[in-house]
Amino acid sequence: MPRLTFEPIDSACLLTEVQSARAGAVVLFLGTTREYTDGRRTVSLEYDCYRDMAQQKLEQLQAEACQKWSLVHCAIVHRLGDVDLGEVSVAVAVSAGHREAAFAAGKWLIDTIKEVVPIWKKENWHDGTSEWVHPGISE
Amino acid sequence: MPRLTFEPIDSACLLTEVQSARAGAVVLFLGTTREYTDGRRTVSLEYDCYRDMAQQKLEQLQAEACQKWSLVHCAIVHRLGDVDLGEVSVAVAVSAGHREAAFAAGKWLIDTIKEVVPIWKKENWHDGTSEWVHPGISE
Amino acid sequence: MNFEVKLFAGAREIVGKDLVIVSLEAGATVADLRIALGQSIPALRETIEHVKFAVNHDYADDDTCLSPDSEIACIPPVSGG
Amino acid sequence: MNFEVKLFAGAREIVGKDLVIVSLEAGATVADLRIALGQSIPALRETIEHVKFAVNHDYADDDTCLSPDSEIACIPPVSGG
Repeated sequence: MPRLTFEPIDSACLLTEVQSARAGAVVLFLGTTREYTDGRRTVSLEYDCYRDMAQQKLEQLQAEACQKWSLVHCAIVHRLGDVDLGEVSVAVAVSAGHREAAFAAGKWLIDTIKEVVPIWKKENWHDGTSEWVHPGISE
Repeated sequence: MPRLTFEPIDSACLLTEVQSARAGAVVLFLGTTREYTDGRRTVSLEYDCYRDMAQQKLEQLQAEACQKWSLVHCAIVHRLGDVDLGEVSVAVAVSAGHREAAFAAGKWLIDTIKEVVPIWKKENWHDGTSEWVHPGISE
Repeated sequence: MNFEVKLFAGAREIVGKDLVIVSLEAGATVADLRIALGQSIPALRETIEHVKFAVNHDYADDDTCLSPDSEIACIPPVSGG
Repeated sequence: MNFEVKLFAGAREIVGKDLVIVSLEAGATVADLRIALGQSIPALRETIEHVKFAVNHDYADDDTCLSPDSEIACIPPVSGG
């Protein structure tokens, strides 16, 4: 079951969840808070979320990936609230018989999460300003 | 520096090595010992290696990936000797500014490692037989 | 008829509330809601052209009909991950 | 002239040793080595057609010349990972 959490994400725990003697390949993706974006300096991020819908969308995406790529296991966690520099904001871990499926499923999951799951990021810039990130809406 | 080791691979430690506030994305690939291959049951694997050459090839591949995808960090570990079911035989971890580069580099590294690095796997089958795996050479 | 609309992120910040109540006629659609929100909250007018709406936790088309017991949310372009 | 050739995995198992010594003329190439190995160790004959050779830790072409101070290794198809 995908998780939305205000606590730091334990990546090692996710790996343990998906490893299996039925799988030959594990792929873990971590999204981490980058200090510089196009030359602008970030001090922290804040995540807002429409929890009920986000949870439901994550469950749908997980089920779809498990079926499409015959995954052995799949685990997804997204962080909410304040996330410091270098910390993990999202983690996707999948295991599969072979590596092609594991890479394809991991890539599709994070791409699709970023496209459809109602979660938003606020950049707290080093210059004291901050802004919600809404791709396609200019300042 | 890539590592060849007879000890269990510590995946969490690899993640710590590559995470960075300069990176927005981490991809970790783990190759794990699968119990069933085409219906045949494995009890364990054994890895043989031409150590000097394997070390050199891994260093070349790591340098090439770091340059081609502008990786922030890259860590590679391959297990040698006996590897039990479910255990990790190879781990590749990369961090990059964005996820496209991290996925592409991780995929290329494991694909290329499996193609050119002089390491060999012996399957110890459940029926008591065993065989070195040499793709393209039939039994 | 009154409809509650949940707001998030930039839209919530512009409005200063996480819920707005919009008055629409019975049988109103998502398209009608978009127009009404832009008219009643001028500060939202630019943003509202770029948002999606969710009805009962699913993205809705412009011609989806709203019912007063649906859960309606304004979903500005997402940026999770 | 004697050349030491390192053996690994299936090739090592067939021969029962991790090193063989092959006698070749001065100026011999990797292609000559392959033929000589197949002739001197009949059990290797099928495998030897499918192996690569490495000279000083790099894959060598069939026309690479061997020198007695090179490190030569027989590399059956790899299966790491």
